[in-house]
Amino acid sequence: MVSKTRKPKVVHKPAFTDGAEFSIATFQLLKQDGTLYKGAKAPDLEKDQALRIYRAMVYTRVLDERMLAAQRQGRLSFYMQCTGEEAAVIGSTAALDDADMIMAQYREQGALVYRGFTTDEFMNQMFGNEEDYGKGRQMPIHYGSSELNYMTISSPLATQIPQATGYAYGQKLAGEGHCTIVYFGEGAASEGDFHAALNMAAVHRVPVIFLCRNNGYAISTPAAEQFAADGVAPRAYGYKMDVIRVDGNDILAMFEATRQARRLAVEDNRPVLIEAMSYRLAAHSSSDDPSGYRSKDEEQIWRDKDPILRMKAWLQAADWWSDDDEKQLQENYRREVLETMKRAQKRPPPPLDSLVSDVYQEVTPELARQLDNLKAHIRKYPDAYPKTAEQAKGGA
Amino acid sequence: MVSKTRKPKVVHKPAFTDGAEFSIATFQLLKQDGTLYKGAKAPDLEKDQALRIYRAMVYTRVLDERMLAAQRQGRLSFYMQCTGEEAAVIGSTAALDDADMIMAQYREQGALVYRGFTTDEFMNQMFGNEEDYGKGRQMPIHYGSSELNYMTISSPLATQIPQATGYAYGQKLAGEGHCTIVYFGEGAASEGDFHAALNMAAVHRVPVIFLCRNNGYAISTPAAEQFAADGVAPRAYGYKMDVIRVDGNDILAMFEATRQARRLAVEDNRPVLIEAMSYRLAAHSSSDDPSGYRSKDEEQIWRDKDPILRMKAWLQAADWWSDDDEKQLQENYRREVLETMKRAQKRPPPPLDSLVSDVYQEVTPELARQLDNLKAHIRKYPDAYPKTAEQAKGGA
Amino acid sequence: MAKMNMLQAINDALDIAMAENERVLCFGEDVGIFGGVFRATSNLQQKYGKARCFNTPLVEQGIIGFANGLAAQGSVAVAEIQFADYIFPAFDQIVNESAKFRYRSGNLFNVGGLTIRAPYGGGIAGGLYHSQSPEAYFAHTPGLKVVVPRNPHQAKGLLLASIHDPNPVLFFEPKRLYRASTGEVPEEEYRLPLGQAEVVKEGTDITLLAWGAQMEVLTQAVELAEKEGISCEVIDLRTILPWDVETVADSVFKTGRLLISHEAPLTGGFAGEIAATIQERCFLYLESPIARVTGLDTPFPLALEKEYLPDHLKVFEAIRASVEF
Amino acid sequence: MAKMNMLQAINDALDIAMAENERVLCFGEDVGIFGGVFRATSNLQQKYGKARCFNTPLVEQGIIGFANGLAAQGSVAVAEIQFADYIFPAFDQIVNESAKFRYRSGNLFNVGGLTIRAPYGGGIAGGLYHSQSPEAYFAHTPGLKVVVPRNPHQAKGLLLASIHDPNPVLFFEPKRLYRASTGEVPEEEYRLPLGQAEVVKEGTDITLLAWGAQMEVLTQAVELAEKEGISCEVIDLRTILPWDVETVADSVFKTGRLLISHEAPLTGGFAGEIAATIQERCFLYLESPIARVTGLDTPFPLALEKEYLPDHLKVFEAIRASVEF
Ligand SMILES: Cc1ncc(C[n+]2csc(CCOP(=O)(O)OP(=O)(O)O)c2C)c(N)n1
Ligand SMILES: Cc1ncc(C[n+]2csc(CCOP(=O)(O)OP(=O)(O)O)c2C)c(N)n1
Ligand SMILES: [Mg+2]
Ligand SMILES: [Mg+2]
Repeated sequence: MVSKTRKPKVVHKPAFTDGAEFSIATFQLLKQDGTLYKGAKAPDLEKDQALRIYRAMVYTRVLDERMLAAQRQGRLSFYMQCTGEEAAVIGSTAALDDADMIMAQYREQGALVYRGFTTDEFMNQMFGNEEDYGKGRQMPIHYGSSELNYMTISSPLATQIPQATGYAYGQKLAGEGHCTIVYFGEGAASEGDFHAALNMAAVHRVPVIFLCRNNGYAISTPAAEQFAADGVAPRAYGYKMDVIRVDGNDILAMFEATRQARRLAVEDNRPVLIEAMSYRLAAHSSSDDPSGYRSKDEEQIWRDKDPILRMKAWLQAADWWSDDDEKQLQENYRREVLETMKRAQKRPPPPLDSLVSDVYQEVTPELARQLDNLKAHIRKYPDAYPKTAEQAKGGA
Repeated sequence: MVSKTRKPKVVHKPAFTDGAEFSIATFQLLKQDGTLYKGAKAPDLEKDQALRIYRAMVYTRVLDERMLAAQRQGRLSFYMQCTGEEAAVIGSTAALDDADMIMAQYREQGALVYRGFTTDEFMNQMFGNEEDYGKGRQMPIHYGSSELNYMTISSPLATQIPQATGYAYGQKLAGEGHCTIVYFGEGAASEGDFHAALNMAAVHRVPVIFLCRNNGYAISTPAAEQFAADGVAPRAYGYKMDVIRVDGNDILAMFEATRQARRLAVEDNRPVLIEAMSYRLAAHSSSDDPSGYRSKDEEQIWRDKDPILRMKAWLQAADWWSDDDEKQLQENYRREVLETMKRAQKRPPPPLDSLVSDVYQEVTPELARQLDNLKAHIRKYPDAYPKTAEQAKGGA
Repeated sequence: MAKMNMLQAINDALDIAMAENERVLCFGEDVGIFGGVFRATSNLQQKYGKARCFNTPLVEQGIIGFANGLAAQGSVAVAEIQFADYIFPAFDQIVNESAKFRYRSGNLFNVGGLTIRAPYGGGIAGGLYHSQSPEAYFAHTPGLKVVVPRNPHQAKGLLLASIHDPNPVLFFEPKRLYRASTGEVPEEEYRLPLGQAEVVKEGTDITLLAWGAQMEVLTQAVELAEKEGISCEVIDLRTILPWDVETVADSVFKTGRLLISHEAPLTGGFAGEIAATIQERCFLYLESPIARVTGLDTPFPLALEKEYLPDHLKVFEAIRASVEF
Repeated sequence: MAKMNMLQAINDALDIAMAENERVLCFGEDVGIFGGVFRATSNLQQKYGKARCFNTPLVEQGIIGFANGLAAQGSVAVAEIQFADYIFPAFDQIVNESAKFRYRSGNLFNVGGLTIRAPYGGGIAGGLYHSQSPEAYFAHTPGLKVVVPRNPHQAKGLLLASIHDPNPVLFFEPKRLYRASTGEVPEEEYRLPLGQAEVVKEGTDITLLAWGAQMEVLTQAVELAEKEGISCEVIDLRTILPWDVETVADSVFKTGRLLISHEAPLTGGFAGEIAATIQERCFLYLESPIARVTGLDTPFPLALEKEYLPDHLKVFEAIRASVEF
């Protein structure tokens, strides 16, 4: 139906357009050398918060390096790095209220770091031990924290995007001024769930920020085989949603864009799409080897745009950070990660009963029966089930 | 990944846009009084084809009126009218090659009429008799014709859209210069399948024309509760797909836009989205009553834009059509529809064996067994299954 | 008590739930001002406002994705899928998300507040896509509850229980009974237990088990059977997942025979699960094979719907065959 | 003959099919230059070009929608879903479209050229979303064929048969055997029949039935059982839908006992269908209840995967219980 408020323009010669002329500019503030672009204005960022952000970035990098190494050593089954995308993730999270909900894809450990997830908490999840909140049920890196308002990661891609729209709708009704940010890759944005989520958010005016990490690849598939358009941003036009494209390696631009997006979302109930342009510097996951599908040269271009070095240069220009601080920080983090890893690895697995709990709020009679049978079986063959043989003894 | 061919524009102040400034104009040629807009050029349309189009439009209107009446009389279980959208459907189909594939939603009987589906064929489907190509398995109006390259209608909305992309990909590989047109409503365009279809078509450069009939409603849901954007057209920007918005009640504009779209699709492998702006003048279906969700006034606005009257005025201005012709045509069609309906209603239902055929290419042993059991059962209770009792006698 | 048809009973349940708790929301295609294509949500938008009862865009995966998020946030989401045949675009959100939300997070998060309503079943000349009974697709999914009512009284009590249940519930409504089934329904709130089958008639020779609209068919078959002196025990399973093995097994211990009937195709239907479980539990008590009377292993037809459906005559014949085995 | 692992056998089958018929296309997420995350499509793009072997955007419903259209057009579409756990967004396109395409059109149109490949199953520390065995979800859908191979030889022959079969086929590949299972495989083209189970070992005391990776588990259990003097007949069902009732029933007529094992959860799993059918067909021959050894009725776990899985010890215990009943 033709909108009633605006008289549609009419033409009498057929004109096709693919929208290419509406190309979306990229918002940047910070140069790689730590100085601002001409005409750029740094956001209000207190020293404390700036350092909180920076430390989270460095911690994330250290964690990623150490855990990949641990995976290579066979200590861990699987890992995924955020390397290269720390500013996109942490810059955006830092612009939110800590009570806002985060619904992430899987490469956003930086957001958790920023919110204060402890090394112990990371390790317990990755080693699926008895202290893992997720009770050892999901693969490494599927973190979650109700305390930190970070929804537990789910592997099926894009499912969290319409969920974020629904979550934010609930926040709007609750009227407490909170919003939801939802992270996803440019690959996941091809899923039908993405389309549903943006459309519903725009129609129902929901306080949600859609943050697309466009890192150039979905596993081996380059963005050019994912979509023909200039990135994901132009899709917002299709839903009449505010959109901004940001240099994802620019911590200041990410922070400022998200801060303003949050205001639109929370104060005006205008959902916003942010496309953070970056690059997945590491392999897709510890199971992947990118040498088969992209060049070292291409990687180098992006290594030269390292978001952490960029922020460090800015901090140093402001005299907020020294090389000594850096050395100290790195060392502390490395040590902390290694020591905590060792402790976490030694913790026992989750209890046998956790096999059947949380399927429903209460364990059903049928599940109780299945657990009993299992325990009896394990008692018969304790050697075959070394993780749980001891516990099964306790059984009926 | 940033496109390599075009240097992205960069800005240093955050700018959000919702694309509203890129409003899409509507292409129109023909005024309601049958004259052309200033500056408009009529497409090359020979008298023969113009009359073929017009007759198809009139036939469609007559069929719809008669069949709705038949439904009201209890002769038919269900019906859906195309009323008001005849130009959008027939104008676009007429611009294609008859060998191009049509994948429709359900309200595009006009396309079949134009291609030469006979009254008998319509009736056999609607009455689900033994001559129905679909063997009486689907509700009325789920037509299909392999001879006329019209894919059998499927009720689940939007599923045909990605199928059209795949079909057209096959046509492209076959290299015979054919394309696929896929029709759908503005409501169905909310489905995830729509998003997948357009994106894949653009990435793989597939000769497909996406024709959205924006008729203002999806059952009771007005377009304003379906999407916040200015129609469906701006979504094409998100996929870098050529798009044009057309006055769907303007037969000449629909024809010309589709003709050009077909050229883009077939010659340049550029998929195209056409948004035909129109209005569903009738109820959603024979089960619906629109008085609960829209006003008579609104309906009247669109009744005044009747696409058939508009084309008739144009034909008469060209001296290709007279009031006598009109009277004759209407009478003939009415008679034909009524007489054919009576015959079709009397034809017996599809054979009992058709219950289990076409599930697989061959009837499986298990299905043969189930059919045998059924026949034995019917033989026991012939009175309870009057349609098939006679046939069951033939059984083992 | 008031005389209601099933639609009125459902509407009444939704009304009560929304009145009682402002966090209860109802939404789906056409459920707003129009009240849904079957009018199950009539007047709810008028009464509770557009924020709590509203139309969604036409996208089932979005409706359930949205509902999952809303429920995770703590709202009570009652989502309508217009026909059960159209629930499949939301299959991933239901089977991979709703069902596993609590488990995968170790109970940090859950979508217990979610209820999905959908009209199901045949007998209305709907053909392939307005007739399906998809309960078995969901019954293979731990974490979900699946509920089907047989009449207005059950519909109200089970729907209220589903809305209040702290787990995601699929509530399939037998649409051919929407207006056809009427009965006395208490006006106040009440809840019927989930996970419990109901013995609706006692008997000694054979146990007949079904749910939803198929219960009516059993009743007609029982009339025929009892005329021949066969005493039937009739059970309404009511909750398909998790199902009440005890009640069914106890009955079969007594009768020694079991017949299960549903409209969905035979192969992979939920009757298979029940038969497999009961043959194990009641092996030494069974006097004849467990019988299944179901739809054919084909898509749902139209012209020959009557031939396809597991009607009372087919059930009656199967009862006889079982007793005479 | 050549020694191949299962991935090589699958790759070989695809290669043969593409070489033989230029209308055969392979596509899916990362299947292009990369050859798929498991490398099942290695070198196919290099050999047959980007038009015939290509990456798709990341959208399963689109992949299968596209594949349905392509098959309807007359192409032979071999679509890969990266993990069976991610097939659910395509559920509607498979269950409402692929399965019903021929039937609803009265055979005017069909998507018989469609084959969907997907790695399934546990044992690789994949947790909830890289371990599922969804065959039963599809086995309730007339119109589909569902095939699962147990080793490289079977994989090649069954995949070639699936590609050539004039019906849509879901081909689930046991990913934990991709590299672990090796064997002699003929280099030329050959096809193994769909819809036919295979008796892989004869025996007299009990029939053991499974498919895919679970066949290995049966073999281990049989070793234990035969040491105790229990003679086992072992059947690989191979095609889950439509399944070979005759071969299974014939075996049970002989042995009087049946055990079925699969990784998927018990409730609603395909073992239920088999048990229900066989208890009816072989009622008077059964000497003990039909046993099911399956995953628990929970999502797939990670840390306690070993405890969850129906391993050879659980199968062995169930054999013993059945024989001692
Ligand atoms: C529904 C679904 N399909 C496929 C996968 C397998 N998969 C995991 S990650 C991935 C690529 C995602 O790419 P993108 O969204 O760009 O995120 P990135 O990894 O680049 O951060 C794929 C295909 C999945 N997890 N879920
Ligand atoms: C997947 C699916 N969901 C819901 C329906 C029920 N339904 C049939 S038509 C319709 C409205 C379609 O509106 P639109 O696409 O705008 O087409 P129009 O009827 O206006 O031509 C709905 C919701 C369906 N057929 N399929
Ligand atoms: Mg990416
Ligand atoms: Mg419409």
